Amino acid sequence: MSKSNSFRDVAVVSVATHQTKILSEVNEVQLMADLISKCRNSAGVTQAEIGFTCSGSSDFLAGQAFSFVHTLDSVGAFPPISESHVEMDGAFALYEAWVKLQIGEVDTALVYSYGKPSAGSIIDVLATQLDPYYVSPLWPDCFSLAALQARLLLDKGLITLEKMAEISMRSQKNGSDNPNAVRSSKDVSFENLMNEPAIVDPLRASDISEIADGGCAVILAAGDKAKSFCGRPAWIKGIDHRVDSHTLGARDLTRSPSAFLAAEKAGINTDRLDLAEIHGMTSAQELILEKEFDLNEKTTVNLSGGSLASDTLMASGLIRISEVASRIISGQADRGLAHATSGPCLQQNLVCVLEGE
Amino acid sequence: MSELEKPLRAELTVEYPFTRTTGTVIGAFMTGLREKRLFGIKRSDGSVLVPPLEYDPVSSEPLTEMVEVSQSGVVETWTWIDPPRPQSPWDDPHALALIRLDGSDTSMLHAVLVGSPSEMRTGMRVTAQWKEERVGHIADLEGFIQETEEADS
Amino acid sequence: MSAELTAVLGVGQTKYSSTRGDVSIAGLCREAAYRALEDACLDWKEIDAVVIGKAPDFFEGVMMPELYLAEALGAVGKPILRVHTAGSVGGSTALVAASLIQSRVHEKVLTIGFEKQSESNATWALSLPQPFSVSINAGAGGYFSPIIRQYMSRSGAPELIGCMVAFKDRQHALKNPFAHLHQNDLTFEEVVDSPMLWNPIRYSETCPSSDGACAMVLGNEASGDRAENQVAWVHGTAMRSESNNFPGRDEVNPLASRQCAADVFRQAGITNPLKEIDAVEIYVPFSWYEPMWLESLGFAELDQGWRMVEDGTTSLSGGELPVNCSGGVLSSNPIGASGMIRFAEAALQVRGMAGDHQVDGAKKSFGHAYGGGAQYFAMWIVGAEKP
Amino acid sequence: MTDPNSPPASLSQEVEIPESISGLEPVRSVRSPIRLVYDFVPSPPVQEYLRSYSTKKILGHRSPIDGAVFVPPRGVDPRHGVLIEESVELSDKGHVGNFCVTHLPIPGRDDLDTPYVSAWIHLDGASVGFLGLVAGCENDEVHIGMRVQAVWKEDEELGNTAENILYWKPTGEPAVPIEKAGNRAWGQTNE
Repeated sequence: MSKSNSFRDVAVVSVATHQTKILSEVNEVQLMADLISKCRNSAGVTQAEIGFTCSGSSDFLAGQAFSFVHTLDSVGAFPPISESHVEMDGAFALYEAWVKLQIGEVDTALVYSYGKPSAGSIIDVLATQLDPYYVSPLWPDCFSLAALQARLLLDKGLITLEKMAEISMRSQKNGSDNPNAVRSSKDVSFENLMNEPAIVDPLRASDISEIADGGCAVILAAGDKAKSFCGRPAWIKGIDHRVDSHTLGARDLTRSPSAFLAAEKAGINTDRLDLAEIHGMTSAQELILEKEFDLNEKTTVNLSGGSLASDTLMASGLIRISEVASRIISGQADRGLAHATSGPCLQQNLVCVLEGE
Repeated sequence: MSELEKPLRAELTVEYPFTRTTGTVIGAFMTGLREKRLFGIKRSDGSVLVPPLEYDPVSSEPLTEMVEVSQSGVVETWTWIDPPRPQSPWDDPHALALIRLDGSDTSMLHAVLVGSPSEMRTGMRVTAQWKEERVGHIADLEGFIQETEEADS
Repeated sequence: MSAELTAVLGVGQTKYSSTRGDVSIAGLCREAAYRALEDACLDWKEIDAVVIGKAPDFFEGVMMPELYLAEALGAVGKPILRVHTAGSVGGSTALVAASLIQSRVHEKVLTIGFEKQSESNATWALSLPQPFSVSINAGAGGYFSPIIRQYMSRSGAPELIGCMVAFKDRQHALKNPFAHLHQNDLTFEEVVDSPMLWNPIRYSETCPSSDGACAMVLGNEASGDRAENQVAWVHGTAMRSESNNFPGRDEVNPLASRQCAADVFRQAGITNPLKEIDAVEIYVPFSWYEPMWLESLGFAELDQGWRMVEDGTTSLSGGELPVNCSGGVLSSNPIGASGMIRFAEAALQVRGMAGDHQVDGAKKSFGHAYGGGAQYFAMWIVGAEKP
Repeated sequence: MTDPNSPPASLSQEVEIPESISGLEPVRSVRSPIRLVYDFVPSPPVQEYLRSYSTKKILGHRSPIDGAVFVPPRGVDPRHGVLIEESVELSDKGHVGNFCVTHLPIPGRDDLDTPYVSAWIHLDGASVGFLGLVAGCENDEVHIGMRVQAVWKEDEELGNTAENILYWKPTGEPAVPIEKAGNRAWGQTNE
């Protein structure tokens, strides 16, 4: 987003999230109907009062073409709604809704996304995301690609196995306060983490994200509308996303230039950042991101446990936003950064800066 | 759980025999593989991109000057694959690596065929090993093997 | 606060055909993107963001292909969004791109829709049999044929109206060098005699399966003012969706379609669409959808749309409201691009750049796409003058 | 006007193919098959619906908002986005809301002789239609509003599947008037 422009005040006013190892009691449609209802009820709005709806999901993940058409049932789309869908993480659906609110014709938006990776093999599914001529036919899995990245960082001395274990420990400890965390532990020990064998060399099981089913719904509102829905809205002070080259061999995998650029454009200002929810597939990726965002000790990172504790493909990024927003809404924090990523080795990144009043 | 309460479930298989047309640049690289040759393409600053794309991976400008590169190079980073994914070209555990071929300024993803991770190290020199039957596919390259002393000299 | 005026600065299309065997997926997209950039007299550096749309990823077997295509489309270091709203996606994609300008977030945006259906088989990709469900519905034709039957019964339209639409659109396609189907010797009798697939839908009344891409460069008011070529100004944009198969649903004339049309005409200040719109590009994958949408959109009275087909109103040869002068979806159907082609062709008409299929002096035109079970709608109105 | 068959100016420079392969038949395409396996588990209401077929029962889902009955159960009312928990048993009789005479074979159904009639069956007590095969009469006798009844498999062949219904056959009862047939009927009776 361009700094020369002044943007309309838009805030997250309500969030609802659910993650679990395997979603079995309900399907995605029922899960989202429940989360969307909770979200609307907590803001006190009906679907008729919502000016724009946008969702994110993946046909490949669901194993069904046009899978999002079924999930429209969960919104209750009659009378008809003004609506769009991105085949991206819900964080990007939130970006589209934020853009729509900037036009000024509508004041309220519903955003949601979901994923049920337990239904298939996420590592085979994600292999189809790679260059279809040179890379995808080799079926490299997402964690192996992240392992190539981690080894580069280790070999260059940019991170250590100890630093990675500290990130994993942070995730497991923080996750123990988060009902949506699938992998968490209050008393995880550093020594145990260090002693784990590498499962995708050099990554240990605790270094890679814990795959979970789930979904997230968020309501955005502009200006006075936001204040009427919520005592302390989480205002979006900046939001931006950028992409890097897909060609892994032509990129410096120790960096994520698109994450850096998105943070700069979103105006993160690390001197006034209480918390950050960052989205990485591995502990090593979290370390890359902390460096790209230049986070310091003032900022508490991944209080939820982050995606290492519960990673729901297509929703993890939106969940990072909801985690920051809910802590601002509750008064627990004043200003936070939420981050979403997509693609191999942190190829695409979105940064959203949220602030209470 | 009784049989009656057990949830109904079924395997859903999504299967397609994709045939991808390559265009000139990717087609030439694949033709090279069939002929046991490796090609890259020159970027505007003279550096060489392997495998070649029709466009610059940063500026998006078209690239047209293809050049042959060495079949040997250096492992820039690696991980260990065990077991290989069912659809991958490999049946045995192997390393997956980014390999920078001599004459190339970027690296390509492929396998290094060694018996155990203890035989792998960043910076090791490797050389291409070809399949007998080649059709013009990225897996015509069986993988890379450790370069022998003779090849070094 | 009002929306920033938005202009179509450039349009680019590929030749549509059953197999574009000469290009990669990236090559196909770049052909359309470069044509749009060249039409807009811009290069990659001047583009702020990219919005890409396509139908199910299963068509090409590349999940979220915007990631692989980022550098092919000049997006490195920039924002790229990927839209998927079923068959309406090409239209929705253009509207998301327009929203980036209207909101003043960006000044110049490249938008592109594509499909390379030849990489697999469309019927498979669309009809993955789901476990535990009775598989008896053959593709989109099987879904839409009952709805067409209901329209015929409701309106009392003569049986051959669908064939007239198909014949007209194939004639129009002969004037569009980009169109997939160029059936020079096709006769009306051949359309009528073509095999029945999903009664009442004949083979010749269905769309082909195509490879292709369509791109546009959209810009803000200042870039529209500076453009060397004539631009098209956006007068209205609207999207609507409704659920499927619920009690009381009018499948022939869905409320989402009517409300979407009412919204876009209101924005453009149009009260009599038939008189005020000069050219129409609507999404007609099965011929009967031309009269059905003409009614739903308000170009015709209810149950009377077929009369406009019968009396030649919708023909480029002297009709009052030429519909699908490009040949429409019935002549070219790269699914993910099909909606954007409608939007782009509408822009070409008011720019006076539609070549042999130009409607003389077109000042305002209408672009339309729909998808799902006639559930997803995207529409825009563009004009030669600023709104 | 642009020539669709020549590349845009920016792409007009030809690729230089290295001499060592320039005379050879170039590779023009690559095959890259994809096979993904998913574990498909229907939602609990659909589980209940499928199981009920084994006792020749058809279950619907009644909306708490206005009593509209959906079949098969969707777990939610798609108009309002509210969860539905109440199941109701429906008749195995109904009418043809609409239909399609298909002349094409469809993948995985070699048993179907073309042309065949697929129809939206509106069960008595249901507020929406669901798909079924109509047989037991000539294809051209099928019409909107025609009354039909399920023809079930033999008892010993019944399973937890909607395929227990072989097809829908005409009952010979007077047809439902066209304006009362199909999904549209709901709006008329409730307005």
